[in-house]
Amino acid sequence: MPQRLITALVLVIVLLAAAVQAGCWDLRQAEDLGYVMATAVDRTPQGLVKLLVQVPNPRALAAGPRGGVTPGASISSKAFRNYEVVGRTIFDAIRAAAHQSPKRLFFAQNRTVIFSEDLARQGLGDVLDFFGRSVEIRRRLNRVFVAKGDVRKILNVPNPHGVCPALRIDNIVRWRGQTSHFAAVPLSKVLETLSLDGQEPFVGVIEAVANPTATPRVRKDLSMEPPLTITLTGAALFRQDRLVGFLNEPETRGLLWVLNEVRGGQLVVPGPGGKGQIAADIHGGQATIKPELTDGRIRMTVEISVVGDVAEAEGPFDLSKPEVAKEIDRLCAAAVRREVLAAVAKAQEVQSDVFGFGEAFRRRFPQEWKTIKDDWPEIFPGVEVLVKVDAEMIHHIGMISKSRAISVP
Amino acid sequence: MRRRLTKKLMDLLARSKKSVVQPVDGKQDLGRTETRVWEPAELERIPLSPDLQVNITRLKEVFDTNPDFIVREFDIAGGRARAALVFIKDLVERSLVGHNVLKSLMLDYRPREPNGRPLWEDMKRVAVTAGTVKEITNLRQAVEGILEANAVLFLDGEATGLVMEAEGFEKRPVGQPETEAVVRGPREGFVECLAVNITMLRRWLKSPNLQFENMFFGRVTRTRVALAYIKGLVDPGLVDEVRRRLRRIDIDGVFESNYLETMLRDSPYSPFPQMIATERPDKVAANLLDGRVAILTEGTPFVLVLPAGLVALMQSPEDYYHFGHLGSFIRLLRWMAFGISLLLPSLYVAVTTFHQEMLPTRLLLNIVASREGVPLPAVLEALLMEVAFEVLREAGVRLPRAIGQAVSIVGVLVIGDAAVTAGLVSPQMVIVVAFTGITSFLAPAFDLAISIRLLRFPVMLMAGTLGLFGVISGVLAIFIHLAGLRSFGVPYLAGLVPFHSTDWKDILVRFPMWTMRRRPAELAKQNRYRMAPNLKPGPARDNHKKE
Amino acid sequence: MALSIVLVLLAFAAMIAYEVPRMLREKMRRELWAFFVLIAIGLVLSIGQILKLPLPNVTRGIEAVVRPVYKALEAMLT
Amino acid sequence: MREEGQISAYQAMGYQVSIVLATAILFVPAITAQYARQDAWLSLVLAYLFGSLQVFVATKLALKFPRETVIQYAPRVAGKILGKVIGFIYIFYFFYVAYFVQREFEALMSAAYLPQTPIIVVIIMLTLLAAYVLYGGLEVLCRVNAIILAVALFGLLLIFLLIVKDIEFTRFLPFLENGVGPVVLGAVVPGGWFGETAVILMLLPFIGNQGKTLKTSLLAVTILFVVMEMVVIGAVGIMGPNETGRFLYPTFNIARRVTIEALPILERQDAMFMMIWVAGMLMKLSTFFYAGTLGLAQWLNLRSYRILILPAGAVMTALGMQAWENIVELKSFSGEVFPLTIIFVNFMLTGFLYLLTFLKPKSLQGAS
Repeated sequence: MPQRLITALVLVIVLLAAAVQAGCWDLRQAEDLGYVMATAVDRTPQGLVKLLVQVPNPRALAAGPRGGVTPGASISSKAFRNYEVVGRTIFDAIRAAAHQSPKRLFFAQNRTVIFSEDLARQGLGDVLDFFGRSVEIRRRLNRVFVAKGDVRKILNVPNPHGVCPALRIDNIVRWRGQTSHFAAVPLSKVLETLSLDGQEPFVGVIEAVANPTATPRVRKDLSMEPPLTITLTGAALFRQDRLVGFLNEPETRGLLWVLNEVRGGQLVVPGPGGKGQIAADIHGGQATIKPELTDGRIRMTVEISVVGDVAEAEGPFDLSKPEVAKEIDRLCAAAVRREVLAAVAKAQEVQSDVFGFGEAFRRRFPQEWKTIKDDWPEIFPGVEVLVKVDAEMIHHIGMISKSRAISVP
Repeated sequence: MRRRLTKKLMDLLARSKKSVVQPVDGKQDLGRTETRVWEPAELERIPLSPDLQVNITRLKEVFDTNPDFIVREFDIAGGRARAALVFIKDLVERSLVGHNVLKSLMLDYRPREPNGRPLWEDMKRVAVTAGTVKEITNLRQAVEGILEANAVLFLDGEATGLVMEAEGFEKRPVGQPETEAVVRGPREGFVECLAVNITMLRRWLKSPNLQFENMFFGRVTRTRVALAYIKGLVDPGLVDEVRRRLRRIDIDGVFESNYLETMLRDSPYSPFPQMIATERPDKVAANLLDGRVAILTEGTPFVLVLPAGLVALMQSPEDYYHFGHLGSFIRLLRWMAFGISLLLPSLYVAVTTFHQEMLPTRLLLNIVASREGVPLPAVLEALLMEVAFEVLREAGVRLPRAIGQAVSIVGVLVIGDAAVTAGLVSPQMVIVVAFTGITSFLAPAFDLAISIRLLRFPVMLMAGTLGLFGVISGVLAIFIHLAGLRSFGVPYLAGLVPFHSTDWKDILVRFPMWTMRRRPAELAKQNRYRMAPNLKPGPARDNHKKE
Repeated sequence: MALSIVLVLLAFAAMIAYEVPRMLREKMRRELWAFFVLIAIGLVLSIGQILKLPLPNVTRGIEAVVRPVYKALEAMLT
Repeated sequence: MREEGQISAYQAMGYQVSIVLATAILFVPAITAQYARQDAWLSLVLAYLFGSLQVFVATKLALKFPRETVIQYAPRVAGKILGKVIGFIYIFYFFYVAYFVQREFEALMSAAYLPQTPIIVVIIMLTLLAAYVLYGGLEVLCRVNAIILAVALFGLLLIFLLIVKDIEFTRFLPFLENGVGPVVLGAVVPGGWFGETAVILMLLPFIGNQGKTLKTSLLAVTILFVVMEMVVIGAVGIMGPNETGRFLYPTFNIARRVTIEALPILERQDAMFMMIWVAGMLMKLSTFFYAGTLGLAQWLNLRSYRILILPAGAVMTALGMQAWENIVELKSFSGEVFPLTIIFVNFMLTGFLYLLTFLKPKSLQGAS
């Protein structure tokens, strides 16, 4: 038995020797990687891929109050680096970045993918393959955006709350339920929608706008307010993989209503009787699409039920009265309906079925769908869309029932 | 029974070693003075002689020049007969020898004549006031009697001797168990003296069914070992198996129960303990009640309890002394600590060097930031830190308590902090290693903690070469090993696999006492129930009947 | 390549060292035969692969027989 | 020769479940969804019926010879030469599945976790672990399996619970869009896989309470069916049939999707899935490796199968390395060739033997 044990040990040592000899395989130290936090893709006029990746600089983080001889503590360094590289494909560009980056770029922590408007208008298909194929890219965690304006500017706005702008985008997305006025579509959703015949993808829109609170620049100081600020706004509509148009903020919410993606938001409607205004806090909605086929005409009925609260009531009304409550419900329902119809109108205008009406139709009428499948983009603009909204906005009305306007005589 | 067993054992011992000396025939060897070695079997073949002088000379020859070997010759019954008392000076209680034997024989004893009784019989019945006496007939018994701290009495004209209990040497008093302290529960621990330990067990289990079997191990040390079990609860096959394995042992010395443990194990190369070593009598008593067998060894407070699987090793007597919920909580904590202390450094290494995607972004950046400037790869850092930790721990244990504390303070606070500040190690690694070290203290069986400490290193190496795949391979290898392991025929993972639903009441959590009616399924083949059914307490439910 | 061959040889040597002494001791002749036949097959296959020799591929053989059957099934059902 | 261990019918059921689960869970959703699309769940129902039939026949046959494995009684049933040939086909089948498992294992490992590590290292690691199990024998195999299966089923359930909120049931509409044909075609692969439970042919003589074997075997297929339904419904319901069909490993992708916004620590924990799956693959490999080695030892009338473990493992690994050049070949093989081959052995060959026992009742003598 001992001699068998020794043989087994020899075997293990041989294996270990082989392992050491062959190198470290997949071992890579955490600090040797450059964690890409945001990836932006553009196309040069020559048709090459221009890639911009954002990598945080941990050395800037390490310069905390640790004392001692922490290397790098004395050098004040920028919290992130942006690398811009050009290549024939995305992968080519990433590897081209190796000429500049001291760390191997690592994409598993990436959460933001931004395409330039130009590229999106030319079509995403070619570049999306990398994002779908790569093991490092997390389809579900990445949010896809189209940039209005220069991507470089957007990704260079300092983030006073965190390490880099990418994390700021991530956090804005996290609180999207505050307005539901912009889309934040996961990469997985885009890819899945692209694989469907009766639905077109849409993505969020990102933009750098002037910061009204920017401090006049005196000297280079980290604590100053930057001149630009990042904002997410609206949605970009695609036909197949090509950008064809944008939705503004209320229209975006109109789209999100149909897709059951509204997590919350504000709804401002004129008060009952046309006096004052009511601001409601949406809690969520539930929508169903019912396709109908009568005499060769396709009609979609979208039924939405909305639940929410009154957050503000500026005007002389008494919310404790049931009829006032009913009126508010009706007004809110109308507002939601307007949003949805505006979105439908815009989508039909650019022939982009982002709502998945085609899919809904296919599920209900599979045989008929086969005949119209190829003509769907032409048929879609002519589809009649009915929107029925049932709003129930008075769950809570806050701490007071009557507005101050009438409580003071 | 006991004597037969001992004799058999000694025979075995003797046979195994080839006797080099010719058997000695009584008288012709009287004059020999050269040094020679006496084998037990040889001594056994020499009967006691009726001639007192022959016996004395032979014993003197056996004990040779030992200065503490005392032969006290005296006359009894007013000079009617010569007698001798033989003992080793410092092993016996002098007042006992003086009072029970010498005084009573020399001064008080007046043989009542003629009552038809030979002097020897009369003397034994009237004059010897020692409690335990035993008659012997050969030299070996005499020698062994003397060495076991007895006094041996010879009477001229009698071919028998009388071994009288006179033990009297210093023993450590019963104190708190050093390695297994409890908050609530009995505070006495075993000591080095076997007799005291047996007494303790007797006090815990006042049943005639509690059986002890005496054995002696060590050709030279002749260490007394007691096998303890409860008849009717224990599986007789198990006791036979233990006896059979014990009989095989032929060694020159046994100083600690581990000498026996290493020779009794089912799987000698396994790093896992296959018996419980404990110094708590309550734990031993409770395990005997579960149908286990205990081996008590003279000279060590650590008693072996067997068979023991992983489940039994994770149980601590305190689980049952506390309120059930707390007991369960501690038990759960312990299993968790078991996992953590085996895997935490490996998981940390695997995640930070292979699976960076698994960490939340902020945590990852945090780790990266603190690892900037650390010169070693994470695997080596972890290995080094673990080694350093083991060094500190060992130093702390060996040093006197006061210095030990100073060492741990210097080691942990000063060195650790300085290493982090100097950028040699990352603070996260210090946390990981320190926490791992602390969790390993939660194992109720020290042996188990040791095996985990040892296994941590190969798993860490695997993590460093193959990442989480390496970790899971290591864990699976350990699992396969444990699944194949047996302790005295009982599967090591009994309860978990092979699955016994009744045992689960006492594995991850401790169920209330009244639900644990059955003894462990693999142990108690007979007499399975511990208690009467329906013992669940509560307010009286049959009040209405009393009216 | 050379290293791979050395490693393969070492691995097979370790297998032989691990199993054969016991078989010799217990005079398991049949077992020894089976053992060495398997070792030989294993050696030929692994060295052949390292050197990229054109060895017969059993799996390909199975595939050649079964794939047409599947294609027929597929055509039938779709 | 005899293996000394003894197991219970429920432990055997544990194997039957885990050997199919480990590989089927990765490949079946994609292959089935490719053909049957949103009706993949229906394909599974057909596959379940077919699998039950296979395991029923296999168990019935095995129960006629309660003391022997199929290798031992095949010569008596089918005649000396033909019986030995059939025995050899079974043995080859066991190794064939085993090296297929090795390569499947390697395929995902190197694609998703260890792209730079030489694949042979990963394969050898798993094979050595399997060899270690085999040295322990059948009892060790069944104990390890019990733990792993419990953990694996729990893990799968957890993943399923975490993603169930994303399932859209509208994805399963329309029902039977392209008729029954594709559904049947989609059932071939899982049906073949379910038939792997016929490994009971090798395990039966070591089962203590054989009376229950038929029941537990059918129960094993049922458990498999439920779990596979869970996975397929999860995959198709979340990603839609098109995407499911496009993935190499849809289940792995589902595991990667687990996100909870309130608990970001739970994101990207697919490596945990990997760990459970490695354990499952180990069980599958060990079982077939065991069946093959034991069968070979019996076929050659050897005294112990243990001496064959290492050389047989080496041959198996070499065959596996030789068989497929890359993942594309492997996937096409696993979808189009592999199921038919195992159906041939598990259904046709076993059924043939079963029929022969009626034609030659003499062969049953001495079996009890």
